[in-house]
Amino acid sequence: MLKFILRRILIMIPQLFLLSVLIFLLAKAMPGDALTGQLAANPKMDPQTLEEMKEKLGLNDPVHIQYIRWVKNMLHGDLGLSYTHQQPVTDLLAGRVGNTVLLSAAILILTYLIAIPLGIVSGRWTDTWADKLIVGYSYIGYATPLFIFALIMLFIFGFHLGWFPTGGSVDIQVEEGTLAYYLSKLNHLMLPALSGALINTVVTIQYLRSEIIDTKVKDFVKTARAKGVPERHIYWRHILRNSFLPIAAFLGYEITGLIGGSVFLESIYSYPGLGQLFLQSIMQRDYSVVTALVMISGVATLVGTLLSDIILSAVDPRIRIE
Amino acid sequence: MALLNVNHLKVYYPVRGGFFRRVIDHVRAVDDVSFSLNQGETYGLVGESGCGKTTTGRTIIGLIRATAGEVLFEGTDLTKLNRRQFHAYRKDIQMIFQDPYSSLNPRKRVLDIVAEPLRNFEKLSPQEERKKVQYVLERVGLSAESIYKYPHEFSGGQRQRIGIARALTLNPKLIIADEPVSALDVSVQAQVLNFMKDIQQEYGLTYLFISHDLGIIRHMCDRIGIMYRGRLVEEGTSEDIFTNPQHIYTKRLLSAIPNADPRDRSKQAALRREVEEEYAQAYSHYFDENGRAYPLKPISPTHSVAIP
Amino acid sequence: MKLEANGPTAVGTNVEKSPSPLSIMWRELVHDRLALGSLIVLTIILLIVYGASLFLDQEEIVKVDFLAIHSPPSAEHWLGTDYGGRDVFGQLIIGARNSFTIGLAITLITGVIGLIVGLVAGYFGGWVDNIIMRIIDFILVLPFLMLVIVFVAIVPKYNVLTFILIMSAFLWTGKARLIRAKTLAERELDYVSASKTLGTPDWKIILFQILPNLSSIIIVNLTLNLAGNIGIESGLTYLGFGLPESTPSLGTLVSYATNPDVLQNKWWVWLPASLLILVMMLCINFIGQALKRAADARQRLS
Amino acid sequence: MEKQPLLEIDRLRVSFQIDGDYYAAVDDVSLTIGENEVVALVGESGCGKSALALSIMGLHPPEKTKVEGCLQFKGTNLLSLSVSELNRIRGKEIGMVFQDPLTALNPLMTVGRQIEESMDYHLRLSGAEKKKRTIRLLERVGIPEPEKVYHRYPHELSGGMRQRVVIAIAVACEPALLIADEPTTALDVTIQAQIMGLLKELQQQMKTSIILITHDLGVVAEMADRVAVMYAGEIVEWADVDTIFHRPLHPYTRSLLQSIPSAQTKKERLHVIQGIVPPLHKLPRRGCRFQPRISWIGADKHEPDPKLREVEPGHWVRCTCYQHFYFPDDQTVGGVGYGAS
Repeated sequence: MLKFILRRILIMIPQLFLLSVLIFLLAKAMPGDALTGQLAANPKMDPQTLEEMKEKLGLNDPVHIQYIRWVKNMLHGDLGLSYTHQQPVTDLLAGRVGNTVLLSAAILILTYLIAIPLGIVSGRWTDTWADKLIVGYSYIGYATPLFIFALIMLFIFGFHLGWFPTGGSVDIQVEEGTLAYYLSKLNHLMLPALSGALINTVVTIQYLRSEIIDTKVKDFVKTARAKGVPERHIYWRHILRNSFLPIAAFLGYEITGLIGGSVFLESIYSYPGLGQLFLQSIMQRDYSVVTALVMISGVATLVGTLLSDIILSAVDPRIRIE
Repeated sequence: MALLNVNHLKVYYPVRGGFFRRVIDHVRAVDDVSFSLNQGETYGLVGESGCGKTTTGRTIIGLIRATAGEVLFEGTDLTKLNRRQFHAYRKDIQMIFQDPYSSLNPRKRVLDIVAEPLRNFEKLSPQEERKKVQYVLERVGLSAESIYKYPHEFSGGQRQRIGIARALTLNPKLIIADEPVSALDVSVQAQVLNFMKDIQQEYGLTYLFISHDLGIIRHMCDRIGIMYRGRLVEEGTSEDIFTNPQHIYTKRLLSAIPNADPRDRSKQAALRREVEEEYAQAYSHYFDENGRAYPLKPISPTHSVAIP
Repeated sequence: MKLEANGPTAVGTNVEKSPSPLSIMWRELVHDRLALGSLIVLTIILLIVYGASLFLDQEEIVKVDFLAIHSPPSAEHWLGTDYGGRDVFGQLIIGARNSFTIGLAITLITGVIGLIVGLVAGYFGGWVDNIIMRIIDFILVLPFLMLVIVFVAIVPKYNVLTFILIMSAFLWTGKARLIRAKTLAERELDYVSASKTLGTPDWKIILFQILPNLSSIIIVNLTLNLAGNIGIESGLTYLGFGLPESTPSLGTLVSYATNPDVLQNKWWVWLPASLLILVMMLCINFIGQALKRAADARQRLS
Repeated sequence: MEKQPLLEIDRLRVSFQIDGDYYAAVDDVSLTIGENEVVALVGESGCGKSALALSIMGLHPPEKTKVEGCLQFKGTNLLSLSVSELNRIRGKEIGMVFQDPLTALNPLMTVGRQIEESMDYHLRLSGAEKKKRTIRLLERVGIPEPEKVYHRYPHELSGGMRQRVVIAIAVACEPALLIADEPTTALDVTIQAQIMGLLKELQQQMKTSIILITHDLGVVAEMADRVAVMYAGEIVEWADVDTIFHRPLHPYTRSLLQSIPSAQTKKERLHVIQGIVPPLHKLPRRGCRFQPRISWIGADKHEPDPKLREVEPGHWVRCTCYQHFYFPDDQTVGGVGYGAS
C-alpha cells in the first residue's frame, strides 16, 4: 500500500515538472513581468533605473536560471506581487481561498447527497416511474450548461423570488464570529452550491445507476442469494459496495470539474473566491496572480488524481497487490 | 524432409517488479521447444491452460515474435524474415482460431471475410472472386447464397466452417488449428472434426492441432507432444502416449481424464491415487531444482521423454 | 431459388442483403419518439438559423442604434434590442449559427485527431502507445478552462480560427483515450489476428477491419461531444474569453446578463439565447443517448 | 424409487420473456432426487438444465421469468415460499456451486468473510466459532494453510482454489442438497479430477445429495448415480448411470454418446448430429422435438404428443421413435449434405 502510494507520487513528479515548465513559459509569454507591478506604482521610472532593476531581479538571466529561481520562490511561498492590489499574491489568495474551498466542499457534499440516493433508487428499481423520472433529470442535467442553469437559478430564486442573496459571500453588516455571520455565509452559499451540485451530480447518478445495473446480475450476487442472504444485505454488502468503486475513483477527478465550475459560479454569483479573482486578474492583466492561480489549480488537479488512485487502492483489494 | 521444423523455440516475456518496475525475471511462455511436422500428418500439442501451446502456434505463424530459436518451414527460417519476406509464406501457413465469434469480423459479410486472403494475394475480378468464394463455401457445406450474410446470422459450427473456408482459399500446406472446437457444443464438435479430417485427405494438409482435450487429440492426431510450463515433457505417436506414457505429468494428465464408462469408476479412482502418489514421490526425478522439465530423450525411434 | 443462386449473375439481385449496423442504428433512432422529436426540432432550428442567416446582414445587426436601447419586443424587433439598440433576434440567429458551426468544427477536428491518435496508439501498442498515453494523461490533468482563458488572453492575433485551435488542442485527448481503449480491445480479438495471418497490411486492418467496429461508438461520442462543445464555447464567450466580439455567439447575448439590471428586467436580451442553447443541447443529447442505446442493443444482438 | 425422495420436481415449467412473450426453457419436467444420491442433468447448451437448477434456488429474476409446477423439498413446495422463507432454506438446506469460480466470488470480500456469511443467517454461532468452523471447512475442501487463506481475497487464489472456496461456501451449513452447475467446466483437466473427487468425498461424508449439471458425459460417468438427459427443455431419457451408458434408448442419448471422441478408445469416425438446437423462441411446441435432427426416421414413427414413459423399471424414455432409430451408414460429410443452415 505504502509502496503503491510512493510510486504513484513518483509518477506525479514529471507531471508536476512539465506543468511548472508550461506555466512558466506561459508567464513569460504574457505581456508584463515582475516589474510591471513596480512600474504601476511608480510610473515615472527612468530607463536607466528600469534596466538596473531588471538586472537586480534577474530578468536578464538565461531562461532556465529564471525558471529555477521561479520554482524556488514558489516553494518558499513567494508567488510574486499583484500590481492591481499592490500586495503579495500569497496574501491576496489567502483572503479568497477559504470561500472557494467552502463552495467546492459544499458542492461536493451536495453532489453525493443527491447522487447516492437517486442513483440507488434508479439502479435498484429500474423501469419504475421513479427511475424514469431520475433518468429524465439526469439527461436534462447532463445537457444543461452550468452557466445557463446558474443564471436561471439566480434569475428565479435570487431576483424574482428574492429567497437568496444575489451576490457576495456574506452580509457586510454582520460581525465576524457571530451566529448571524455564519448564517449569512450559509445563506450566500446555498444558491451557488445548489446550482453547481444539481448539474454536477447527474454524471455520478448515471454512473451509479449503470454500475448497480451491471453489478446486480453478477455471479457473486447469485452466490450471495444462494447463501440465503436477505435482500437488503445483498444490496448493501454486495451490490452497492462494488458499485461505489468507480464513484470513489472519480472523487479526485471531481476537483478538476470543481475548479472549472467555480470560475462560472463565482462570476455569476459575484462570489469572492479564486475563480472570480482569476477572471478579474486576467482582465486587469495582473499576470502574476493569473500564473499563481493556474499553478495552484494544476497542482490541485494533480493532487486530486493522486487522491483518486489512493482511495481506489484503499477500497479495491485487487489494486493493492499491483 | 519435414515440412516444419521448430528448433529450440523460446518466447520469453519480461516480468517487471520492484520499486522502479525494472525487468527482474522472464516468464518462459515457450521454453526451448523443438519438434517437427511431416507432410500430411497431424501433430497434436496438448497441455493445460498456460502451458505455452497456443503461444507456440502463434509464434510459428508470426503473430508473436520468437525470443530465440528457429522455425524452419521447408528449410527457410521464418523467424529471420522481415514482414515483406514473410508475406510469401502466408499463403502456405494458415490458422483456424478457437472462438468462432471473435475470429470473424462482425461488420463484414461472409464474402468479404472469405475473400480477404484472395484480395491480398491474387488479383481477381469481382466475378472470379465471388465464384471462388462460393466454391470454397460449398466445399465446407455452406450454401452459395450465404455470401451476403453477416456472421451473426450463422450458428457456432457454421461460423467455424466459414473460418476454415477462409483458411482454405489460398490452398495452404500447413494449418495451425488452435482449439478449433472447444467453443462448440459436443454435437457440433463432431461435425467440424470429421470435416477437418476430410479436407486433410483431400488436400494433403498438414495440421498442427492444439488442444487441451485429450479425447479430441487422440481422435485427430498421429503424433503428440505434451507441454507443461512452456516445455515439451513427452513426445510420441498417439499410441506411445496413450498406451505407454512415461513422464509423470503425462500419466497425471491421462489419469485425470474422466472415464467414459461408469463401471470403471473405482478402477479410475485407484489409478488416479496411484499416479498422485508417484507424482508426490518421484517429482524430483522428473523436474530439476527449478521445477523445469529436462530436455527430451528418445526412448524409442518415435517416443521421447523429458528425463535426466 | 437455389439453382438461380448458383449462377453468378443471379447472386446479389436475388438475395436480400442484411441491413448494415449503421442503418440499424438509424432505424432505432427513428423508432425512439423522443429522439425523433429532437431530431425534427433540431433540424427545424438549424434550417431556420442557417436559412435566415443568409438573408441577415451581420454588419447591419451589430450596428449600434442609440435611439432604440433596450427596447422590449415589438413588431420591428421581434425580441427587442440590447444596450446598443441592436436587434436581439438577428443576433440570436447569427449567434446560433456561429456557435453551432464552431462547435461542429471543434468536434470534427478533435474527432479526426482523436481517431488517428487513438487508433495508432491502440493498434501498435508498445512504446508508441506509452508516449502518447503519457502526453494524454498530462493534458487531462491540466486545468483546462483556466488555460484556455489564459491562451485566449495572450494570443496575439486572436480570431475564430485560433479559438478553434486552442479548444481542439485540449479536447482531442478524451476521444483519443476512448478510441485507444476500444482499439486495444478490438486488437485482442481473433479477427484481427486472422487478418494478420491472411497477409493483410496493418493500415488496411486498422481502416477496414477495426474502424468499422468502432463506428457506432464514434458516432455516439461525436454527437454527445458536439453538444458539450457548443456548451463550452458559449460558456467561454459568456465569460468574455470565447469568440472575438466581431463574431457574436449565443454566449455573447447571455453575457449581457452579467449586468443585474439586464438579468432582472430585460429578459428578452438573455433568456431567448439561454433557452436556445438549452434546447439545442437537449436535442443533440437526446439523439446521442438514443444512438447510445441503439449501439448497445446491436452489441447484445451479435 | 426405493429411496425416500428429498426433492420432488413435478411438472416444472420455467418460461422466459422474449419480446413480451413467454417461452418455456424448461418444459414439463418431473424428477425425484433421493437422499444422498447424485443426479446428473446432461445436455447441450440451451437445453434448459441451468434454468432448471436456478429455479430450484429461486434465482431467476421474477419480473422476467415464470416458474410453474411444484418443487417439493422435504415436504414444502419451494415455489409457494416468500423470499424470506426461501432464505431460510437457501444456504442451509440447499447449497449451490457455480461454474466460474472467479465471478462467483465477491472481489471485495475476504474468502473467510464470504464463507462466514453463509453461516450468519442459519447458525447461531459467535464470531470466534464461525472463524473456527470456516478454517476447518477450508481445510476440509483441501485448501492448504487455511488460516492464511481465510484473510485472502479471491483474486489471490488460483482457479482450482477458488472453486474449492465456492464449494466451501455451498456446504458451510452441511446442506441436504447441493446443486452444482457445471462445477468443473472452467477448470483444467487435472483440477477437474480433484474437484470431482472432492465433491464425491463431501457427498459421502455429509450425506448430501447432489444435482450435477454438466454437458460433459465423462463427468457424468464418474459422478452420477442417476442421469436425466435433457433436450430442448424436456427430459428425453431418465435412468441410472449404467443404463444410460450401456443401454441407452433415446436417439439423442445414443447420438450424443456416439459423437464424442474418447481418450480411452479410438473411433475412426464420429457421429454427427444433423442441424442445430433451435433457439428458444423457435422450438417446436408440438410433437417430438428431436424429430428435425433425425430426418431419416419417418414422421409416422414419432408420437404426436410424446410422453416420458417408463419402459423398464427405473428407465424412462420420451417418444416412441427410439424403437425405430438406427444410425445411417453414410455419414455424409463435406459437400452440401452437411447440416443445412
